[in-house]
Amino acid sequence: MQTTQEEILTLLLTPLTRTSLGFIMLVGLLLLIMAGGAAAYVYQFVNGLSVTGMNRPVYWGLYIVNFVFFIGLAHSGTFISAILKLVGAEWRKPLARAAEAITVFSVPFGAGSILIDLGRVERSANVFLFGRFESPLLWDVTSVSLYLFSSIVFFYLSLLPDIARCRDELLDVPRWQHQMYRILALGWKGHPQQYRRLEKVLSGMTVFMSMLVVIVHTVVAFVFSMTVQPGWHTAVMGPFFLVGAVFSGSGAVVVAMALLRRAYHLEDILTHKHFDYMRKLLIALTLVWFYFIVAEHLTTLYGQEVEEMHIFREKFTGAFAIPFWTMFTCCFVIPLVIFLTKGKKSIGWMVVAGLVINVGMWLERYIVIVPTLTRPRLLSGLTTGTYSPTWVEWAITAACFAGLFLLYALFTRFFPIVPIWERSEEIEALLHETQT
Amino acid sequence: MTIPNIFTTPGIGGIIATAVLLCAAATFFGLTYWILCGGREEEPPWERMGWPYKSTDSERRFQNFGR
Amino acid sequence: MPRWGMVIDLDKCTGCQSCTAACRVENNVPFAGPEQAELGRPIFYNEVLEEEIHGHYPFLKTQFVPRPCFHCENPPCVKVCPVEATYRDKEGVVLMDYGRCIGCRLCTTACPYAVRYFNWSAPQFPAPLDQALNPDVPARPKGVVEKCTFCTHRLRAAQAQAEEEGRELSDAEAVLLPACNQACPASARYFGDLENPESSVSRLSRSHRAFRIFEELGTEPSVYYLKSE
Amino acid sequence: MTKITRRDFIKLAGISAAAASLSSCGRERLLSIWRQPNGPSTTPPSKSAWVPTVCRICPAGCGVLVRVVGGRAVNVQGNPRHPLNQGKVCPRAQAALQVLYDPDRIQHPLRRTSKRGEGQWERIPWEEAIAQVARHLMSIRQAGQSHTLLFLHDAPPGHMQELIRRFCQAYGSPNVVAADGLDAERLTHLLTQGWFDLAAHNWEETAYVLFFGGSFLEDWQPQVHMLRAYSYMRRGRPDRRARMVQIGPRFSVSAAKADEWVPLLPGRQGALALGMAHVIIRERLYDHDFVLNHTEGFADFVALVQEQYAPDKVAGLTGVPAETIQRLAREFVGNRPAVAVAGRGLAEGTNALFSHVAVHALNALVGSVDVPGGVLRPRQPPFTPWQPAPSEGPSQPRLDGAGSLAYPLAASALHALPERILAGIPYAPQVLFLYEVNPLFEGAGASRWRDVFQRIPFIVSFSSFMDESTRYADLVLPNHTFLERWVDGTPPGGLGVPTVGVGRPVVGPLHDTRHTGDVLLTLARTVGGPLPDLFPWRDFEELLRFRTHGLFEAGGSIQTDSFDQFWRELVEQGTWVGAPYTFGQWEKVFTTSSGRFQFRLNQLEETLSELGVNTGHLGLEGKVDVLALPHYEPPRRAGDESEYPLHLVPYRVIADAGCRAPNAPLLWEMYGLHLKEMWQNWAEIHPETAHHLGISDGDHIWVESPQGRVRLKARVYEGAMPDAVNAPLGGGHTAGGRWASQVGGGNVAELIVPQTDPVAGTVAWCSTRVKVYRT
Repeated sequence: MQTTQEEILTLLLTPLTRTSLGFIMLVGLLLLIMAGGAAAYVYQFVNGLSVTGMNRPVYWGLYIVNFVFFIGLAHSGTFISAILKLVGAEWRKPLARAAEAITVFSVPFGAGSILIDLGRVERSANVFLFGRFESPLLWDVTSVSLYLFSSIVFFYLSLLPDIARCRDELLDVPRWQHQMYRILALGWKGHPQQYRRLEKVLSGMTVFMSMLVVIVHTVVAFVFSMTVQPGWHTAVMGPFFLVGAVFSGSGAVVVAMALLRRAYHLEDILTHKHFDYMRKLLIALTLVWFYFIVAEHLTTLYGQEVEEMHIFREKFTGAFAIPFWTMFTCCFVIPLVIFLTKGKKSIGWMVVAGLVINVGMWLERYIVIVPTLTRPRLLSGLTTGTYSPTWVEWAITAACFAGLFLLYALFTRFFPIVPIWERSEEIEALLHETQT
Repeated sequence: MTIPNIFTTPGIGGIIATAVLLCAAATFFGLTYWILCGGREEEPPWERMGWPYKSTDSERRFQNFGR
Repeated sequence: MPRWGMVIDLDKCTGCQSCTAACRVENNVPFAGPEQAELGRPIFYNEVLEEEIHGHYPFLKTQFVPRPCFHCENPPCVKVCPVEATYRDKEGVVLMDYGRCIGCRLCTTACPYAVRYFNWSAPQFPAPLDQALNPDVPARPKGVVEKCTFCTHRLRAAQAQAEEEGRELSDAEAVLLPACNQACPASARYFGDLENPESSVSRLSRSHRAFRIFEELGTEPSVYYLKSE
Repeated sequence: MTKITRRDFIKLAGISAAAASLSSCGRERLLSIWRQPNGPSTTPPSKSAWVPTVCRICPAGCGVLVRVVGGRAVNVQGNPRHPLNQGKVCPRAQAALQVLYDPDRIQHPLRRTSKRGEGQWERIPWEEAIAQVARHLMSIRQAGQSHTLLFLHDAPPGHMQELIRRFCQAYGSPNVVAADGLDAERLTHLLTQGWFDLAAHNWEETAYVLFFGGSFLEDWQPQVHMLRAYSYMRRGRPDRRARMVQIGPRFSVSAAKADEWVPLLPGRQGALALGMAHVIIRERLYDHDFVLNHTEGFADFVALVQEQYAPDKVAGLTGVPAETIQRLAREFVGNRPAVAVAGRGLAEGTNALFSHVAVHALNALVGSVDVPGGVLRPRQPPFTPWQPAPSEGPSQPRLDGAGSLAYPLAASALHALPERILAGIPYAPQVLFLYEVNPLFEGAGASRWRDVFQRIPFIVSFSSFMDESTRYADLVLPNHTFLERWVDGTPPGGLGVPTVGVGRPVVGPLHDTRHTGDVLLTLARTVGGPLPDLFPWRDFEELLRFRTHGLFEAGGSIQTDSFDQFWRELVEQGTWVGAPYTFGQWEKVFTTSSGRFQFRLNQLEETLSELGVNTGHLGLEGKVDVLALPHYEPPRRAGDESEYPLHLVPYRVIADAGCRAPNAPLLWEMYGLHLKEMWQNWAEIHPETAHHLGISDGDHIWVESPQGRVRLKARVYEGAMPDAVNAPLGGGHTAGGRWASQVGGGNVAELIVPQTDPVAGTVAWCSTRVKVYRT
């Protein structure tokens, strides 16, 4: 049965008015983890990176893995809202904000991971003072910060009318919260003209954002593929990273959807239908991912180039066999099985799939980065060529994830996680009639 | 200053990055302002941006879908 | 404008590691200590690599390969440095600017020869060991990358002196300029100007025994090796 | 053009950024003395002086130049003037700075305040310390017990050694025991050629070298000279590339660099050499002229060799295929000048002397004695002779039994001491002096020296480091490190030409330490008796001036009018070189009674009969008739084969500087190039053996001998013989400094069962059997 605007409105706005005990505990826990991470970082800053498991030749470790992973995760939002909007998939609408939120909140931790990895973070300004554009790192700096910037704006604009709505509807919330709404609403009046312009800008930005998504993650891949190192120096890196990104992103969206649905009783808004769309989308992505991994490794295997094969063997049968095959199972086998069987009916299973995919994708980043580093072309007997992260790295990693969750939780607590205005027939109609 | 130098000279890269971000900032600010201006040409600019913050019943009526 | 290069005769090399030691003393390279060494973090601008022992007992063969930085003409490390903390100076020596390096370690991962080292922690010279530090070479802070400099400080000094005396730096002077060359008991190492066809390095680099490591990568190393035969 | 402006741009940037970095972490201020704002490109060279001196870390005594800036020694390089190393140095010399500036050095005299070895000390003034020693010496002397002074030293050839000898002689003690284990080679030359010294080699001309035993590129005297010789023989002479064969138990660096590696268990060199001799003689390939004109006892030798050492039989004894023996023999005579060299390392077993003799016999066969490219007799520098110190009172036997029934021909038998002292034979030592020696660590079966020390009432150590032995001393009179003191050195072996290195203090003493030479001179003056007259010199420098006067008279490389001028020049150049080597001075080369090369070792026979020693008494298997000929004396092995199936092969790596630089991190960080080990002692095991024992690379294992067991890191290594375990001496300190004691793995010397060569008195490093098992 079709629920009325009233019900939907109350449904969406009530969560913003009360704080459950569970929520407070969650926030507390996340803050605790983050505090741990912060402590670990201070320790690292004082003693230098020697407190990590990194060494020669494994000059990069978890931090860079996290960087790539978070940036990848970020692509969910833009993909769902921007690209699907381009292809006019209407079903995306209620999902859009949940997804974009992931983007906005995970990019900062991606960028942050780089800073954490720096040997002399206090000199990071040098990147602007003396930046050389020849360095892939600078392409990263530019594209990632631009990406962060524009996705925030994109997110904020699409949020604007609903903030105004909160400002006007939620009069019994604490004063500071209401003040916040008032300020953020920028005096939005919901004038038809405003709606029209908003629509224009948003659809304009979707195009821009879609391109940016492609660029950003390709550039992230370039950091590796621009070097001549075996296992990295391949053109497939860019596209593969991109697909991987969207893949893990979409997985994350499923999880987010399910959580919100449960937490804020959005059963009627985020329906099985939506999950089914996501399922179909994910099936496609799983297959594309498989296609890429085969393409990449078959090329290596067939070419039999000595140095490349060292890495290849390390991955398939050597020191990295376990993470590699776990990664393969998590990214391909398990998800596909779930999507084709249990996933059809059960949201629970979809969540499982979503989580497993992200575990798998995190492992993939690890598998891409570390093995190549452990086996440099010119072997030195004095190097162990092994890498085992220390508690410092794990603590900081945990803190990054905690931070992501925290921001997300806080956001959902104070803002409607499902767009209201985009759903209201009046505005639809209004926009429609004025266009004709 | 040749083309390659643009890529290899320290500083220029930083300038490019900064420029890109500033342009983006300007554009985004412009767009936002333009949106908010929608149908409010009569109001003074700062009010279009929502200063001072206040909400009036008139707008609420429009938004309340005949509540 | 000279282009400095090195030639190392693998047939002469006796694997005595005098070069390694001399380099560490000359360049204030800190020792790592057992724990850090265990983790693979010691710094050797000039490490004596050993080819994996091949053949079957008792007919075994191996080879010792002293490995400085190769100071490539087309250095992958310089390309990727975001702040030009590493650069190839006008005489072809790839150097570091410790004051600017942000420690992103993109260069260390980009170098196919793994000759670039990172200061994982602040170098330690427990007093009075710090008294032995070479005044001509800056001590590195923690968190920056460092590498073989072809003993550029010695090079500058020699050039400055030659200039004072109003002459060019002679090949004879250049050959033993870097600390590693000077120490090498087997006289297996040569240093000099590759641009000058008369210099010993360029003559040797044209010998039929000469080869460079990973030519195929197109990095154009300035260090040539002479194979046994 | 843009590039240059860019450089300037960078400098500015560098400074600002460095400033930031400075403020950021205080730790870096540690380095602030030499902090430069920018990369190497902008650092100005500093004004500095290069002070010549002699490297005293190993006995070779290379000439070095030490760079001094503002009173700091900051660099060490070879002294181009010194003929031994000609401007080159080995890693050990590079460690000199870390010896000088070692934070764990002993900084002032110490007196023990707790039980021995517990490490409780009190600082005492020098005068008091010396007075205490003097009191002891005087009281002993008055009791007519002068001979109970035992002076252990490993002083390299030079005037510290001379002074120590002279001091003891004058004081009246025969017990100066030197620790360098090279007497087997010296004795070989004594018996065959009539002089007691290491041989020099004319590598410049050598075309073929057989290295028996030790690793010539890692453990040789003098090392740098050998390294230079190697590259010269390989590439120094266009179209005359020398061929080298390393015969020994380990695929060492030398074996890797040689043209061929012939695996051979220690103690079997003699057999192989004689097998080759057999082939050479049978095929009449030997140098007839030389044999005819310059040797004696050849006939007996031929008879013995022909009868006993046919290649097939030798193949049985050595495990080296008969074909290989024949091929090597033919190569040896085919590429003259060819030299056979017995290792100066730890290669020896209980048959050290006879192995050396057999190997040296090969040189005689091909006439490679005192010919270009052959074995030379080093000429000694013409120092001003000092009148001999008459030792008063009845002459007493030596504690170590050298020159007595026990070790007829030995000069000193360090490793025989513990046994004899513990048994109280022939008498109990009352005072022990330790100079540059650390028996508690380096001695065979090291820990048993602890009991020896307990038996000695008064122990004085002159060590600069609180090493294992010094910890057991009662009194420590720390020596200067060699960069702080007057030093001299005459290279052991190596060059034919007389060579002297002299060095002045490079930097002022860092701590309240004293030149042991000065201390001994002070003691001599204090102890009284004949000593003050025998030691008229104020200090060691004066002593050097006195002795080097002879060099001035001889002229050589420094020609001056006055001695003062000469001395100034000598100190300025750091080295003196005598007249070039002249070949064919047979009266100098063969100082035997016959004036020929002795195939028949008359002197051995005579000595034995004088002392009335029968071969059985010495535990020699050689029958009386063959005893005095180069023959194969089967090595005695400690440990029952069934229980201890493997042979222990200890060896030294080039980065092992022994007790003179135990605490140099520089060296420990390049300790095991071959095995890629740093800061770690290891044991090499052949893959198959390891497989049988279920040991895999990197495991921690116990290596156990009848003497004891130590824990080592197992390294599965193709280059180990299947029935041998190779392990380096050097690591495993429990004292000596923070870095020395951080090196992992036990002390391999603990495993060595102290057996000695019955004639030469040298310790048999390689005659111990072991078993190996996982921890």
